[in-house]
Amino acid sequence: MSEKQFEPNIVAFLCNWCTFTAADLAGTSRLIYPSNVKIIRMMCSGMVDPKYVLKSFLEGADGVFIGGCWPGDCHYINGNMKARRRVALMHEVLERFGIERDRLWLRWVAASEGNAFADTVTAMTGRLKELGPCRVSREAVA
Amino acid sequence: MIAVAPMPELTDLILEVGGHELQVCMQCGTCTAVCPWPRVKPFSPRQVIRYMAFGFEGFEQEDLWNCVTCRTCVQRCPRGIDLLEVMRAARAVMLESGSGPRTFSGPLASLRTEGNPWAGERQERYGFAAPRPVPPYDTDKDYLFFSCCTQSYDPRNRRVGTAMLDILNTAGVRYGCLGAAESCCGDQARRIGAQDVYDDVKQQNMTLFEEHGVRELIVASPHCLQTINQDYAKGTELHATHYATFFHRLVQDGHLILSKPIEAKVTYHDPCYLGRHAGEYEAPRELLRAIPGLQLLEMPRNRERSLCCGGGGGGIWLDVPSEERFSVLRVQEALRTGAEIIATACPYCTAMLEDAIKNLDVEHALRVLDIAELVAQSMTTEAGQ
Amino acid sequence: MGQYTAIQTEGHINQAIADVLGKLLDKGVVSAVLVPCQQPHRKAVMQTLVRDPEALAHIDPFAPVVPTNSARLVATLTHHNDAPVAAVVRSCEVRAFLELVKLHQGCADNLLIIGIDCYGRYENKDYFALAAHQEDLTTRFLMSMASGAGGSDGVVLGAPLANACRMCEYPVAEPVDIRLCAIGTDVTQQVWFEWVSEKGLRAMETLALPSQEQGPQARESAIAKLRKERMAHRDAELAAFRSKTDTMTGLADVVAACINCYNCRVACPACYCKECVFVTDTFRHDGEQVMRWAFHRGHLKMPTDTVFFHVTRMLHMSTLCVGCGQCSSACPNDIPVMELFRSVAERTQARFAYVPGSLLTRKTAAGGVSR
Amino acid sequence: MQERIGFYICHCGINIASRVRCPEVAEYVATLPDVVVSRDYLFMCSDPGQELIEKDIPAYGLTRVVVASCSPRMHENTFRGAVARGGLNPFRCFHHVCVREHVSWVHTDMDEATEKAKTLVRAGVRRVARQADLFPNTFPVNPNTLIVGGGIAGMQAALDIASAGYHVYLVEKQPTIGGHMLQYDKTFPTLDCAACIGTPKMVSVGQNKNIDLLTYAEVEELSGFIGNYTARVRKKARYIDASKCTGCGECTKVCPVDKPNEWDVGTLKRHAVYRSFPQAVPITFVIDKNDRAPCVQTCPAQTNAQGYIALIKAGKYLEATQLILEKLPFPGSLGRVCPAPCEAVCRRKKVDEPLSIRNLKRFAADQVDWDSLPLPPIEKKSEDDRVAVIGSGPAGLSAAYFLARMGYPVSVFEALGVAGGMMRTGIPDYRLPPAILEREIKYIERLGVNLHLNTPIGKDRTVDDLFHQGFRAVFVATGTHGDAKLGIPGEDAQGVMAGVAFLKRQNLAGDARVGEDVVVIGGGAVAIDVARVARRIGAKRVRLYCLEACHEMPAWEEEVHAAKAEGIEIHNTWGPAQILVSEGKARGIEFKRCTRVFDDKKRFSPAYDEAQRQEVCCDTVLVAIGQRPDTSWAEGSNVPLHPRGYVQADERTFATERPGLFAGGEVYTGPSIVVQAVANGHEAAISIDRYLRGEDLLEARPERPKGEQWNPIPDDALPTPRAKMPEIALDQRQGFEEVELGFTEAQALEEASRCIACGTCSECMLCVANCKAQAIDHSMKDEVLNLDVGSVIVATGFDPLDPTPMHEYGYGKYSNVYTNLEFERLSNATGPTAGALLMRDPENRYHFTSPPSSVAILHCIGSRDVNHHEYCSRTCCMYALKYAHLLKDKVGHDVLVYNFYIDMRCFGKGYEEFYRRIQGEGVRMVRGKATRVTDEAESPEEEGKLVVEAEDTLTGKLLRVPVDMVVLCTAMEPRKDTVDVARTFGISIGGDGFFLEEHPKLEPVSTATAGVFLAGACQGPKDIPDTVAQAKAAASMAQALTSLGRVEVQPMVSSIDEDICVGCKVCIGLCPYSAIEFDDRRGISVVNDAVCKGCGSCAGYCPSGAAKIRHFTDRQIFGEIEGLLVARSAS
Repeated sequence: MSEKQFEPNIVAFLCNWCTFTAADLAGTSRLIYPSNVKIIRMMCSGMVDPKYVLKSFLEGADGVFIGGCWPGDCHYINGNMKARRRVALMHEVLERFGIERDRLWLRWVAASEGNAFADTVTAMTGRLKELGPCRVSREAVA
Repeated sequence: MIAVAPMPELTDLILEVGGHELQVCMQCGTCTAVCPWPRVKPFSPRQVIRYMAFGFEGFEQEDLWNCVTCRTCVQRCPRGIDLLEVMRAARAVMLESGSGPRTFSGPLASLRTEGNPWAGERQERYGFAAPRPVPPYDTDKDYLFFSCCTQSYDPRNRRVGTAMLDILNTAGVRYGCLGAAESCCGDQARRIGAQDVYDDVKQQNMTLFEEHGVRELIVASPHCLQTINQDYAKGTELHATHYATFFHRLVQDGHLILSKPIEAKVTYHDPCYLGRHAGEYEAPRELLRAIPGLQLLEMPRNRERSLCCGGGGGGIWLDVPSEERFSVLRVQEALRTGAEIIATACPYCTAMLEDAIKNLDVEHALRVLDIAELVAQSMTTEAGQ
Repeated sequence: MGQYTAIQTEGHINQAIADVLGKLLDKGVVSAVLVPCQQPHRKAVMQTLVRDPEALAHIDPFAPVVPTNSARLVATLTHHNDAPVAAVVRSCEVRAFLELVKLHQGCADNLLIIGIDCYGRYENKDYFALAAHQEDLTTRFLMSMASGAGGSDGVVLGAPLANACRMCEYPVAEPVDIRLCAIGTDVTQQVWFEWVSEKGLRAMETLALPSQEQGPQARESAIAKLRKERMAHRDAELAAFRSKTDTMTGLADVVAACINCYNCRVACPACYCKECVFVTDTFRHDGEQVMRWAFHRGHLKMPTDTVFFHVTRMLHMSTLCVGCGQCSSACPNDIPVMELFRSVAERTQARFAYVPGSLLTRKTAAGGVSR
Repeated sequence: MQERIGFYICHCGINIASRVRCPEVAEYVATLPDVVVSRDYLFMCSDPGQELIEKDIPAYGLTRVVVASCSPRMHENTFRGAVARGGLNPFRCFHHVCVREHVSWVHTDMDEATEKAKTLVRAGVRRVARQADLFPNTFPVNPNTLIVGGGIAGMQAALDIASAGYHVYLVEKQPTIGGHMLQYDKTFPTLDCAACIGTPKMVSVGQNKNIDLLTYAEVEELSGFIGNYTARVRKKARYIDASKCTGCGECTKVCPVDKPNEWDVGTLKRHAVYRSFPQAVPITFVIDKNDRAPCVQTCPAQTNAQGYIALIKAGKYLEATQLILEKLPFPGSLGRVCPAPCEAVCRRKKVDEPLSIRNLKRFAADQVDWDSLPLPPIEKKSEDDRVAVIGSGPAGLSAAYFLARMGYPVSVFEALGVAGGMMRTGIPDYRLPPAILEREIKYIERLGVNLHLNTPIGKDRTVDDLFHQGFRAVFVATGTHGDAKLGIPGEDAQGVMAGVAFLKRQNLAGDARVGEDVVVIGGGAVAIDVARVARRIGAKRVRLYCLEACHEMPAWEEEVHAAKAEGIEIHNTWGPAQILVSEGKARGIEFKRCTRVFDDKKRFSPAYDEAQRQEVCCDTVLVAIGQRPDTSWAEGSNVPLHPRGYVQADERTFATERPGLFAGGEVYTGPSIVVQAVANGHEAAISIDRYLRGEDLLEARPERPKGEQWNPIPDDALPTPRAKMPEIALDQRQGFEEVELGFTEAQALEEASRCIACGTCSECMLCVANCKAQAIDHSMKDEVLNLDVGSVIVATGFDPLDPTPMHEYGYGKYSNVYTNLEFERLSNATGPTAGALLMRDPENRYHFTSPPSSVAILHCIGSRDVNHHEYCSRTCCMYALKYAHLLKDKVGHDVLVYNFYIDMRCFGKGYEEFYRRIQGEGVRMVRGKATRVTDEAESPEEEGKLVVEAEDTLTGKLLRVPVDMVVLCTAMEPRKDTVDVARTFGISIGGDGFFLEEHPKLEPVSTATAGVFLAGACQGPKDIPDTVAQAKAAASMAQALTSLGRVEVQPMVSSIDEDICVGCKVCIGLCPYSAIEFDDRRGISVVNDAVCKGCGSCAGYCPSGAAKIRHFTDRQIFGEIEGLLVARSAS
């Protein structure tokens, strides 16, 4: 690791109806973005249990990206708003123990925004490189 | 007709230094139809771009240096191409290869040595202010006043500079200057493609700003405004305000009272960099309207459609035959409105229009005045009221 | 505003209070009273549901010990029960109970909440040690607290108060029907009943007790002083604790001794799940999995999932935490669970502008966006 | 049991293999625990690829399968099928990993891509082992289809589905189906007329038994799920009964309201009752009604001001008067004395000034012959239901009037010798000549009202007596005829008189007397009248003193002005302290300064500065500071009186506590205005009718009209001053001649035409009278229908872009710059010019003059332009060619036609051929985008023309082309309400703003919501052939669903573990579909599978993990997370 440039590990929980589709579109459009992101398909951002985020950090993720629909566009009416509230809660708790807010991103990406998906992943990878590795998994085993 | 092959090497060079948007041009001709040049001589930005896309020779001649970066085309381009960036990239490539108008060499040399394009001595940068003391900038000050080189060294514009300082003093603004340490913002150098020169002056200024903890600037030219806000400020907290915008705010907040009447018909010429570039059309007009007695007339081409004075993008350093000068056309337009004064808010415009008025020999009918001069004339000074 | 009634104690506080509680039973205001009573063995004081006024002889509501936060007892008592009941509880218990009500675990409709002033409690073992050879410990405790004991080091009558209590901003129970006031009065002379809510005032009328608009004179200033001390202590404690735990390493260090006994969550009045998710299959790892972890990391402290457990619990209930400190008391390995949770709760509660234990008309912390 | 996992990675030709070393991945996966077979293959989705899985399952005893290929959104179901065919539960045993869209297509480095593929697969292998058996739910499908939008797409889909024998509900927002296509003239490239091919389809839709056509209707909400939707549809009131309307059009002939016709995009006007165009389906007319105009809402009596103004404008003065008489019996009197609250709220003031509504009312009333004014038809009620009215003022007479119109026998008892109450005794003759009032009272008498003058009620004949005499109801409206007193010294002196008494004496006997120097005390209307009368009967000087400041005076502003004009001096903010008396006669008044009239709560509570005083000399003091009721009528009877003499009654029904006794007017309200008293009388009459018929007084009593959804102010409403009332010259105002002379007819007509018809329909009722079929019902209400359907087709079409904000093209500024749709209407035979292509009169946008000699057609206006819409609208090139042809065809070969284009896009069948044909007709094609249209001429040839600027990019020349007419080919835009519609139907919106299809190539008509399909331009710009094709596709999707009859719903829904649930009910609050219910008995929450859509709101919260989404359980997600991350943390 010391030799190589640090490559952050990002787990992405993406809503099937918007950000996951946008990720597909980014592929179809051949938009190039860093390979650091690994996608887990969710039916809705409101389905993302805080435990999943915590588990990701504990297992070695350097960042977690939750992708949901724009406010008002949720396939399930308002799941994204529930996600927003949970992320706010997680930010408070994680920051308390020195885990930077920028390690957990909640972004709205519509199904048609392949570009925005690629841009977000690129930006997040860049930001996490600045922050450096997240030491959670090393220091707090499982 | 002789068949030719495209020259991708030249195109690639232009793309590399920032001209990549030229690739999405669909050749609709909007730029040409809205460009002011075809009105005075054959010129088609569309065709220049087409030539660039194939690396054909021909565009790099006179045509490439025509563009005065007035931004009319960018405003309308249906593909959203920043033609000014494309021009800048192509110019940079050409300048690198040693071609470029001979008249550029003097200003560029002066920029390198003295930090201004007008062959003025660095020490003289705030000479225009005398006998007023120039307050030095320190952390107690709210604003850095950043003079434009043209204001500092062009005799006509030096008067504008003093007016600005008088206004700031009268309104009790807490400002300071960094004096001879300041360098040209570098806009013209950048626009003509002299990237190295630009990078140098930018670096000098940025170091200076950083050392003195500068955040808020009042700038004396819309060219400085755009250069600082669009380029210097990236990733920093720097923020520049044009003096017209700033004076307007002073009037609105009651720090500046315009009471002395100026009984005159005035038309306002929108500087490209304040209007189309920065989107500020109303503050200067509001200022003029606030002056008692002043009657504001509009030329047919105003605001978004304003005609360039021809000074931007290196234009002020070119020798343009008088029948091809936009400033001459503009002065004629102004005369047709019946105005006695053409007001503006940019040192280049002032210089170019002043020249045109002399050229047309209409000094008896029309004067060019900077908005700062008009405001200074009209404002209430403490002792006076 | 409420009405006050002074009850003459003539040195016997419990007897005086028992008289009033007995009247509540006699007049049929309630059909039972839940109140701390002395138990024969080791003088333990436990919540006791009293039906027969005679049995009130053993009450000791001000005893400085809380073997369990009775919020869940009260919740159970009011769940599917229409008979009117009174419960004599402390501030932390009332507030936790109201949170449980919001989560439909209890019901306040037929409950008469009698909140007692609380100077704090001892840890159980300290209390037993003191009570073993102190006659009428409760009165002595109240007297010495009234004279300012425990202010600097928290030691009263030779033993320290629980740290949670020393950090508690709520010596007086807030959302109650009746308040039993000991702060600001000489308890050997009199204790005061404050009739707070509509329900409380109605009880007062039924009991035909004389009342006045003024409570004990020294009360307000005494409460203010106590709160000031405690908040200063709270801020100092939390600041010190935060700086110890502002990284994951710090957190891991603090919970290093956790053995996954889950006593903290059992003791917690706000952890209302029937079965904690950490004891479900989700967290039952087979040997292969554990081996894999050890393999990948080089070492694996066991039991696993301790940080995961504590942080998840913070996410679940830090907004509801009332700071009663039962978690710390319950921990066999002396992990400062209370400090940990309060240091998180101050952030999460501020983030959602939520005050646990506030009145029932407020939304719940958990609700958030609903349909 | 030990799992046996099979893994397959697809090369997807080179799509995956070019970036991911598939064999290496397969080799790696083979080393993972439990993996027993691991293969790579060229095309896993091919038949042999799937067979590989099917065969491996038995051969290797596989229990789980993982495939790495494209996105699961593509082929997850394909491989689930293969796994099922292999005999395994597809949900339990299969997981799909995406290594194409998420890996090979987005990463360039082969090592990185291969590593990422391994990681993703490892996660999938972990996950699959934790999956559980699931079985899709099956539900029946409702065979009906809902189609939203009645354009060509909606019509075509409806006809297709109906022809298959299934039922369709076709909902259209407009009053007719047809859509944009029917607005067009010809269609490219065949040039057949849109109406010729479109109207037969409309008719078929209208006649088809399987199609329920719901026009003028909108879907408000869609609930349910695929196969089982319920749509709530609001059918707006048409106010015309479709079953009776014959479409004859007699109604529209008499309608006095004009408005631009939406169908003709503002090139033609229509009436408030209208039909979009002659071939509309249904043929039923519709009445365009907004909320009632503010004048109507504000009038206390709810007089239909907009209605009678419209009738005056139409020259129907008798009808206007009759319309007024619906709400009040005093058009002529109120037309003179009403303070007209209606004018204060008139929206015309946003253009210039309010209408002169009162004077128009007077005008109408003065045009009719009252003696011969026809009486409304009256149905006589029983002679037993007699009603007595005490007092013949405006309230009493109004009650009598309305009761008489209802057929009740009414007797009015008046104490004085004349009828009219305060209108007669309190208002001076120069404002209201007695003859005007008398003709209206005579009309009331003609209705059968018995007027008993000189018959006071009280002493001799009590209220009780009236009841005993057989009057079943009594209405008390005795007014306030007593004067209020000042209560200061000297009030009894000679020369001090009370205002009302003074006016009464003058009005009735004409012998009021004053001295030379008069002071009037008071600031109200009565004080002003008193002052003006005093002036007329000879006072040399009249001064008026009041407490109020000028702007606070209760008197009506116009009257104050008139008084001042007549020389009356007004002194504000003075209150009388005492009347100075000498020898029993008033000789002056001492005033003190009034510092405040009203307190903070707006209550009358004057305060004075006692130090500031002045003495005023005079010989007569007239006190007009208010009135009091006279209570003599109540003597000897049981009447609920307020201590100050007012009657206590209910504020809405005017019923007193005593059954049968009602009261209204000033004896109830206190001093007020005439029209308020009239309104009281009317309401009381309604109550008395209800009382006599034994009905509840309040139940279902009509509410006052409300709402502020009004007709927008028309563009052609130009500032025009309000008509000025002719008056007698000031120097001639000596006697009691009426000051105001009334409008001339020309004035009245012009004033009435200023009305901007806020309510659109004015409810003048002319249409009702003119409809032989009696189809019109102005009281119709919106209808809400709940439709059960199995599938939905959304075909809501597009909006044309409004080019007004694009100033450079001069649309809206130059009258001969048209949009494409305007040009279509011009060319259409049912349009404003009956198909002629004419230029517009710059003076009148509804008037067209001569054909143009040159026309420029500008392509790509708002399309292919990042400043507006980046997309190509796909139809403009072709219709632009069509316009060129139409111009050559209709105007003549000489007409010069220029097409300014960027690229010509003629991609359809027969399109390129059409292009060549039009070029052959001599159309000039300019390759360059037109950048500006201007009328600034630079040469003589350009004078009077519109000049189009562009570069012809082929010659490189800058062009200025002078033309007579410019047509802008505007972009097709998403409908303005796209976002709302998308939310209603659960459709996503694409980057271009149109509805998003599920897959751009393979699922062009499906949406994110199963069972909701798209058709036509709502999905993106398209021409008619493409629209029809898509409509047919959508129809076949709907039919496929219907004919199958059942639908499988994904089993990934929530379930709550009953052993773990603690019943906190939080999930119930979070569920957006109300799919969770509380089981009280068990104290737990329970999920309804059929309603749950599996969003996971509950599972995301539930702290104990009792609520889970099947297939997305904690263990499954944890498996995936562990798989993604373990290797990394090891490295």
